[in-house]
Amino acid sequence: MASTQPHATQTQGALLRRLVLAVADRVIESAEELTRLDQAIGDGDHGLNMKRGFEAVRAALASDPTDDCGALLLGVGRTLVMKVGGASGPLYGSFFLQLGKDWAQISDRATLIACLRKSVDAVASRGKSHPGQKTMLDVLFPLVDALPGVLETQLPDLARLRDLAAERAQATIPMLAERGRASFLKERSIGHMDPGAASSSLMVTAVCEVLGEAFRTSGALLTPAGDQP
Amino acid sequence: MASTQPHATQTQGALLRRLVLAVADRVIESAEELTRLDQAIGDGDHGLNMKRGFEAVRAALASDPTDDCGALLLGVGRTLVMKVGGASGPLYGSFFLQLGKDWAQISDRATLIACLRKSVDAVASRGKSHPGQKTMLDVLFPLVDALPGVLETQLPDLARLRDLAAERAQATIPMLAERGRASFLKERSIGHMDPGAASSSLMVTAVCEVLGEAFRTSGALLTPAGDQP
Amino acid sequence: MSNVGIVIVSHSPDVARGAADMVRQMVGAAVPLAYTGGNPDGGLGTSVEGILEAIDTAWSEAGVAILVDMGGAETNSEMAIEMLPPERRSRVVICSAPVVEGAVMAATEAWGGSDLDTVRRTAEELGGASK
Amino acid sequence: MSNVGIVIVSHSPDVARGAADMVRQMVGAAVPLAYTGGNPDGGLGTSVEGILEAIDTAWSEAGVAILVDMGGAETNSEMAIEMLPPERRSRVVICSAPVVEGAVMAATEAWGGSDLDTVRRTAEELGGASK
Ligand SMILES: Nc1ncnc2c1ncn2[C@@H]1O[C@H](COP(=O)(O)OP(=O)(O)O)[C@@H](O)[C@H]1O
Ligand SMILES: Nc1ncnc2c1ncn2[C@@H]1O[C@H](COP(=O)(O)OP(=O)(O)O)[C@@H](O)[C@H]1O
Ligand SMILES: [Mg+2]
Ligand SMILES: [Mg+2]
Ligand SMILES: [Mg+2]
Ligand SMILES: [Mg+2]
Repeated sequence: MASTQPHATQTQGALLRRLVLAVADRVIESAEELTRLDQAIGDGDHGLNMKRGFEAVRAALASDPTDDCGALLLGVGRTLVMKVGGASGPLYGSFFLQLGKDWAQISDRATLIACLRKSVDAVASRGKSHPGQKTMLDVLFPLVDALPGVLETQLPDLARLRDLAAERAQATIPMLAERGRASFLKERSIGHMDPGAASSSLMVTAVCEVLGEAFRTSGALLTPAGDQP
Repeated sequence: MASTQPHATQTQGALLRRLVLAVADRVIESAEELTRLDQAIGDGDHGLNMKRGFEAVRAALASDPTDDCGALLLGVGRTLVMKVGGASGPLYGSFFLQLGKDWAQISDRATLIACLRKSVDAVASRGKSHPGQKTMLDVLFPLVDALPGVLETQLPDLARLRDLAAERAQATIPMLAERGRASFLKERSIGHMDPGAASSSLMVTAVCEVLGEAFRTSGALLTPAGDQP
Repeated sequence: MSNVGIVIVSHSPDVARGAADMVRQMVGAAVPLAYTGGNPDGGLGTSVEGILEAIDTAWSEAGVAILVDMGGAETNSEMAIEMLPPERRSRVVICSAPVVEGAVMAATEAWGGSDLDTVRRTAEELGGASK
Repeated sequence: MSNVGIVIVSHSPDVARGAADMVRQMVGAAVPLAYTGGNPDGGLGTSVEGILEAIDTAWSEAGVAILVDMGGAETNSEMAIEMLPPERRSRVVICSAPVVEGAVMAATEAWGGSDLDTVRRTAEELGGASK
């Protein structure tokens, strides 16, 4: 699975592009579902917001054929920040901005995990929030916490990650919202899935699908230095 | 100076009409001055507000030839309430509504004074305010306080009332506003005359002019029961 | 019992309309809602007649909570309430709350079927600090 | 030194415009003022790009105070501030205050030449109770 650096970089850029496009497609095709969730406990725009943002991401990727993963991620972050139009824009945007900024430091699975954790921390500090408040963080944090275990094996158990995301999104249903519009509903926010948790889960699912496919067909590289567990 | 009740009532209705029209004319022709005062320490609409209100009063009086003083005053109050569009509408409106409601109880100068005091109290309770806060109350209260002295003599010293009103309006200049828009300026409200104090003074001046004229030419009656000091 | 109605009173017709849009986005048609802004000529200010109409439009047996922006809007709303028929008067309250944020909070509370007092309290809990 | 600038950020373009009208009525042109509302498509929401433009329009050497209505408006404004050139970043604050009432209060304070901190504090003193 080792490869020369230039090849790795190129493969990586292409893979990252595929990942982002898969996430974009999944979010866009799920817009109505996300909006429906936000109608129940928010202002009903999460699907529209995410669709606007990821359509812009798609357009930006199409017009900029960069292979530089850091630049690509920064571009995704900036586009989401500028185009989403709701709180989720700067939140997801901060994830991608932080990851893009740190990308060059990733040299193995351990640094990959550390950078992803830092990116999730960036979301939390943007939102002045923490897990347990019925937000996207209730998916993102458990996911990052699970990464060391999942990435222990040479072939990561992506199905476990995907299931964990779905399960954590489900677990927001009985929670009481303490951030965002849903918090206005107090007790009445209980019994509904958080829209941001749902979109996070969708995005994780898309990522797992693409990565699983990539592993099966070509032994994709997760990190610039090759794919060292 | 005594007269029969019907004559008194008729004379009274006509006099009241003349008073209200004189007040309306004075306010309308002073709109720019009042607006200028409100521009300095408020939102610059007091002149426009009062003009709108008193133009409507003029129109209402023209279309309703009632001789009933109580009804006439209630009509003025209602019109100001509905048409002024600023805080001054319900404030001045409450004065006229209260006076109209109590008019029938006025039987001599003492009850006249008591009713006027009650009407000024109605303004204060509408505004949740009291004299000393740089408002119209800083003219209205001293005026009512001066009435017993002024009305002691058979021929009231109207010039004294008029001068007192002007002086009390001037005295709002060094005051710090604690009510209305001007209160937003805190210390910077000092050094400017309160627009509502100015309009109150104008209205008192108009009333004094008409009453003075009426006393000189026909010995006008202030109260339904005749004009008993 | 029907949901508490919400009335938005601003000096600016635009603010009143926009705040109502934000309320509708949150609660749809489930809460009786009306708004009024501008003096009787349409300029910045408020109109007792406009407020009376808005109370009528948003009328609910559960009562009506009014959100106002400042000074004159409050005085004119108090005046309007006093001009209501006595049986309605006691079921209308003015919230000491920010007009836009308070309207969204009050409507969200009303949407849940809370009574007038709870709706008012929820809007009033909104200090400047809560966003 | 110039007066502190005021930026109004609302989810609703109408609220933003109307609040700006109310500010202008109080302070005329003496205070740099800009407003923005609506998501990048013009629907209810806020736009970081719109906020950055508004900060630029209302820019003052004395700094800029931003008034926001709720959640996303605040998060997007914080994001916008971080995207400013470093020399501007420290001279922009978001007020924890009601968007409409706070804008009028902040602008009135700015009109008097107060510094950014005083302008912010004046807006933030506005609890829900003060009208
Ligand atoms: N302060 C916050 N911290 C973390 N997540 C948040 C916060 N505020 C909102 N969210 C997330 O964003 C989602 C709503 O996004 P969206 O509807 O697009 O924005 P808005 O709330 O501005 O309409 C919520 O479901 C929640 O997951
Ligand atoms: N609470 C109050 N009590 C007494 N008078 C008040 C009060 N609020 C405002 N006023 C008076 O009303 C005047 C302003 O009237 P106006 O400009 O027509 O209304 P607005 O303040 O709504 O624009 C002030 O100058 C002051 O005299
Ligand atoms: Mg939303
Ligand atoms: Mg939204
Ligand atoms: Mg005024
Ligand atoms: Mg006004």
